[in-house]
Amino acid sequence: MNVEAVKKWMILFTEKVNQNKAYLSELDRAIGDGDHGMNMARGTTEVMAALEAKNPATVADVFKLTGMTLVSKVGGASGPLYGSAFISMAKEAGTTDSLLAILQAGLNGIEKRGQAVPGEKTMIDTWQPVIKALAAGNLSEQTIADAVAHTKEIKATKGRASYLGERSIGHLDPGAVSSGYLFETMLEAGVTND
Amino acid sequence: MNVEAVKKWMILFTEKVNQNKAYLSELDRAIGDGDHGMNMARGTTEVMAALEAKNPATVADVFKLTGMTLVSKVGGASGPLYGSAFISMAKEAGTTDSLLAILQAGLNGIEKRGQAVPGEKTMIDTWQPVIKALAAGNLSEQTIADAVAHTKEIKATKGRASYLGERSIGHLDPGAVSSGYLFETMLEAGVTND
Amino acid sequence: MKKIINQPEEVVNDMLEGFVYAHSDLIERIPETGVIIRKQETPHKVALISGGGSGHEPAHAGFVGAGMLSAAVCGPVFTSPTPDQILEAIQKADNGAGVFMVIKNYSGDVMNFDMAKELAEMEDIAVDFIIVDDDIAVEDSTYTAGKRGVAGTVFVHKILGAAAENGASLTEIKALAEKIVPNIKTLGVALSGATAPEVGKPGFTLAEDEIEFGVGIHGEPGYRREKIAPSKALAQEIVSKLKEAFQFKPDEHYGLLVNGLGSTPLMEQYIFTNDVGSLLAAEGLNVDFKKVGDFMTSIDMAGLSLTLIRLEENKWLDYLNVPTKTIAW
Amino acid sequence: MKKIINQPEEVVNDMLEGFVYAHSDLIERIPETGVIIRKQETPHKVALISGGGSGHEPAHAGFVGAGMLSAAVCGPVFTSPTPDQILEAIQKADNGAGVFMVIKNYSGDVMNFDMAKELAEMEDIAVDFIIVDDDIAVEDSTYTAGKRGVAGTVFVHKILGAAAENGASLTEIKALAEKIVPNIKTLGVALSGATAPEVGKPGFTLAEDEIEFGVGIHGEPGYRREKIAPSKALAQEIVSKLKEAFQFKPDEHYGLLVNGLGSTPLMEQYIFTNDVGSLLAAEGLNVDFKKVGDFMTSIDMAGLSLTLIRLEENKWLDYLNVPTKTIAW
Ligand SMILES: Nc1ncnc2c1ncn2[C@@H]1O[C@H](COP(=O)(O)OP(=O)(O)O)[C@@H](O)[C@H]1O
Ligand SMILES: Nc1ncnc2c1ncn2[C@@H]1O[C@H](COP(=O)(O)OP(=O)(O)O)[C@@H](O)[C@H]1O
Ligand SMILES: [Mg+2]
Ligand SMILES: [Mg+2]
Ligand SMILES: [Mg+2]
Ligand SMILES: [Mg+2]
Repeated sequence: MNVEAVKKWMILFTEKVNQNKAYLSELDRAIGDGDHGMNMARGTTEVMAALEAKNPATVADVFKLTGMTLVSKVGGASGPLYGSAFISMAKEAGTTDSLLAILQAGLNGIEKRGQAVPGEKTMIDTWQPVIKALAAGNLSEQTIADAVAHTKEIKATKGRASYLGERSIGHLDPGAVSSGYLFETMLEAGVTND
Repeated sequence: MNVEAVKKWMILFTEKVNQNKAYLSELDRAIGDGDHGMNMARGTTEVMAALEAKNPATVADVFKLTGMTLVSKVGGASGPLYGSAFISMAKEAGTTDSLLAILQAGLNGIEKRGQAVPGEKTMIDTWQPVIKALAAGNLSEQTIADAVAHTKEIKATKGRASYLGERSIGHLDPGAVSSGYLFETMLEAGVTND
Repeated sequence: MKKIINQPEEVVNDMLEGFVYAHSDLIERIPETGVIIRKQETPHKVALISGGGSGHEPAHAGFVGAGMLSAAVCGPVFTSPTPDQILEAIQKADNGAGVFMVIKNYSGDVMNFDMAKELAEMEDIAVDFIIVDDDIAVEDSTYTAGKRGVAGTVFVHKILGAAAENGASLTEIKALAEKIVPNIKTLGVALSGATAPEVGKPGFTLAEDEIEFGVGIHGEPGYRREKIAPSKALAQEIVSKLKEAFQFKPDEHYGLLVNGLGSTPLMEQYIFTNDVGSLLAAEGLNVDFKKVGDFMTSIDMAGLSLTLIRLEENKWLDYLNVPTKTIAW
Repeated sequence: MKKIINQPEEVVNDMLEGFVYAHSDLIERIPETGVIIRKQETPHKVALISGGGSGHEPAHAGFVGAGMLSAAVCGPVFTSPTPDQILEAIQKADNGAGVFMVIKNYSGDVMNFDMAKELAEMEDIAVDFIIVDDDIAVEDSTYTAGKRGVAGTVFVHKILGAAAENGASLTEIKALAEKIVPNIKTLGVALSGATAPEVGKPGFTLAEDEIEFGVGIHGEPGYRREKIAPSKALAQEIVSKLKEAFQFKPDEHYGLLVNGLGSTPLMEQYIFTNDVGSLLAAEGLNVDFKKVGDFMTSIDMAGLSLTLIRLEENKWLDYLNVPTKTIAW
């Protein structure tokens, strides 16, 4: 995996999050507490600053710095979750170059931290189908968009949205949407399995 | 002076105050704290109950019971003022039968209690012209109405309305209006100087 | 009007019942009255009483207890209590050393407490009083009702309460009161009017972007309406008016009270306190005592007031600092 | 949005600065963090820490002091603090006897405190914790995030704080925590939504005649919206739900906390308390401890919550009653 592509990925992700900050918060206002855009924008902006300041040399180091920064700057639920994902990805990137294995490690990190499984209307419902498609060799913007859109139909059982019960149905999950940005920009940046 | 006429006066005054409770409070909301109607209605209703329960035999006793009841049931500024008026009137009624002397004693009680003089936009600006007209032998509904209406033009320098300064001009003084009711019902009840 | 109440005419009674239920360890209610009195009175000390209309909670009942008030007389909402109620408080609170009344400068309060004093004196109870007029929003003049009594009254309760607990005589308390009151000044800003339950609508209304400086605690109007500004700017306006009134001199010693008017969250009160602190520091003043929270409210009014007390004597600071056994200090 | 603030992004920092300015005798801020820590820590005792998003003032910083918390970690408004901030609090508060964390049951809080615990353990600091989930508005089930942690958390701070001050070990505090938390239950009712300064509009809106039962302290939705009803009826609904949850038995002993959510005046809180008191008396319960006021708010939300704790042991009541040196208890 190319370290420059990975850095570009982080830059594009930050841009995408910041462009959609208000939208992400609006989604969170509907079924959470309205801060997901603010949280992610604050965190990714700090990631940019950290990457520029430290200019890490390896893919593992980029992921590690990203993960540590997100953990210490985001807070809320998404901070430890995205943070754990990237820290797990860093560990995996130390021993393999496989994007699939790295993303799977990230998902494991999220699941371990949040004690959630697919189908609970969380960011996991973006990560899991994306990894499945990547494994099957058919990951595309469309598969990502489909996964994100599907969270509308799910009833939340984890995170703040779970307090809404049935009323959470019909709304996109904000974390699933921000995770959609993560994978879209991964494709844009040309970070691929080979 | 006839004790039955005086009792009738108190009944008519109570009725008038209760009919105009909302109006008096509305006047007070504009330049005070919006409770003059409530205060006077509470007080006069208690006066009615006290007069019925104790059925005082003399004019002095009617005034005394009225004054004591107002003092202990109204509160605010108007309670001690109306209370002092009636208590002073009771004292005077013990020694004279002259309505003029009795009302003048009432006004003195108000002035002493409130440390106010005519022209400060208070109930005094009803009492003083009424007494003057009574002395001159030309007290009528019209002279009462004129006195009350005139408070619109005065700038308040006593009571809550004084905090408004210039902005108090253009509003009737609630206490002057309720005192207007007092003298209108005095005429209606046939309480006269002779 | 959206309020957690039952009958609007019963709010004061219901509230006092709840108050007594919650704090029966410290206070009790004289039956059939609006008087809240402390359970254990220190013997042979001057009794300190205060009161006024209700709607200023925790004032005044929240300050009844060792080191502050002996009793509080709670009138109807925004309406002075009657002399007979005040007399009850005087009679029950008196320990033989006399009763001192702290009265806020409102025509109604002044007249009712004054009548109660006359009644008490007829029963040979020694009664003296002070009239608190800390609100600098209102011009003082012999031709007006004078400045109003607002949040600074709480400092008067605290200092005189400590002195009384300390054994000061009625004459000494009167002398102390006359010294401290001219050194206490307050100015407030409202973001919304207060709604008295029986009235059912706010005493005044402000637009969504409007504030009013100098309002009283019963919805009396202030001296200026303007667009909402940042906390720093509000602090600037209020501190500059207090500066003028006190004629600040560097190195003077002050105490401050940031007082929420009822529905303003602590978050805002502390932000404002921070801005006030910077301004007072820039004036070279020593702020030796600070208090932040809801002390003298105006039902559900949004906004706050700033009170400063110039600490001319060290003793006053000691009196402010000595612990109390009250619900709300 | 009409608020006394400066930059919306700076509210937490400005507020903490004001807090430290006002209470420098009791607490200090660890520089560059959101951690408020007590100045004089009792040596060799277990350090008790808590925290979460800001916007719940006086929680949690107002409960830092002798007899309650050692430190409070204040995150952004309604957003859990990060593990590094919590770690700072753990490191500074630890006296060698270990650190106990009181965590409200929100996914974010649980995860961030959990990560901090992992980090602290890497530094050989003994850390344990309890998750408070007192809000009975939310159904508990292994398939959900579970009940939320709300105002009842303040009882946990008080009881564990008193035990820690008393010299209880980390293991003893953990055991005590596990006993009390299932005996603490809360239910709230909102009259309006809360407006977080950076969001600029209320988390939800209610019509002029509408209320919502069971809301959380971050604007999480409740279980029912209905027309505003008298205080008695609100008390009836809430007490009946608590009755069901506790399965009240006559002669049991309880403590109660009526908690204002931010902009509800004390007048309403005491009226409600009075109604609750009558209902609990009718159930034949002994209410041995009562507290009324703003303890765990939701910025400027109007409404209140009722917390009950079943006092299974006398010791718990003693712990509730022992005095503290804190700003807000
Ligand atoms: N237990 C969990 N497992 C996985 N994802 C979760 C979990 N809890 C919450 N999330 C995700 O976090 C998102 C909310 O993040 P954010 O709004 O930043 O935090 P908070 O809920 O603390 O305000 C949700 O949309 C969801 O995707
Ligand atoms: N010092 C005073 N002398 C005479 N009348 C006064 C004085 N102060 C107030 N008033 C009268 O009292 C009226 C207000 O009474 P009310 O609203 O019942 O009491 P409060 O002002 O305490 O709410 C005023 O309209 C005025 O007529
Ligand atoms: Mg959120
Ligand atoms: Mg009035
Ligand atoms: Mg009044
Ligand atoms: Mg959040």
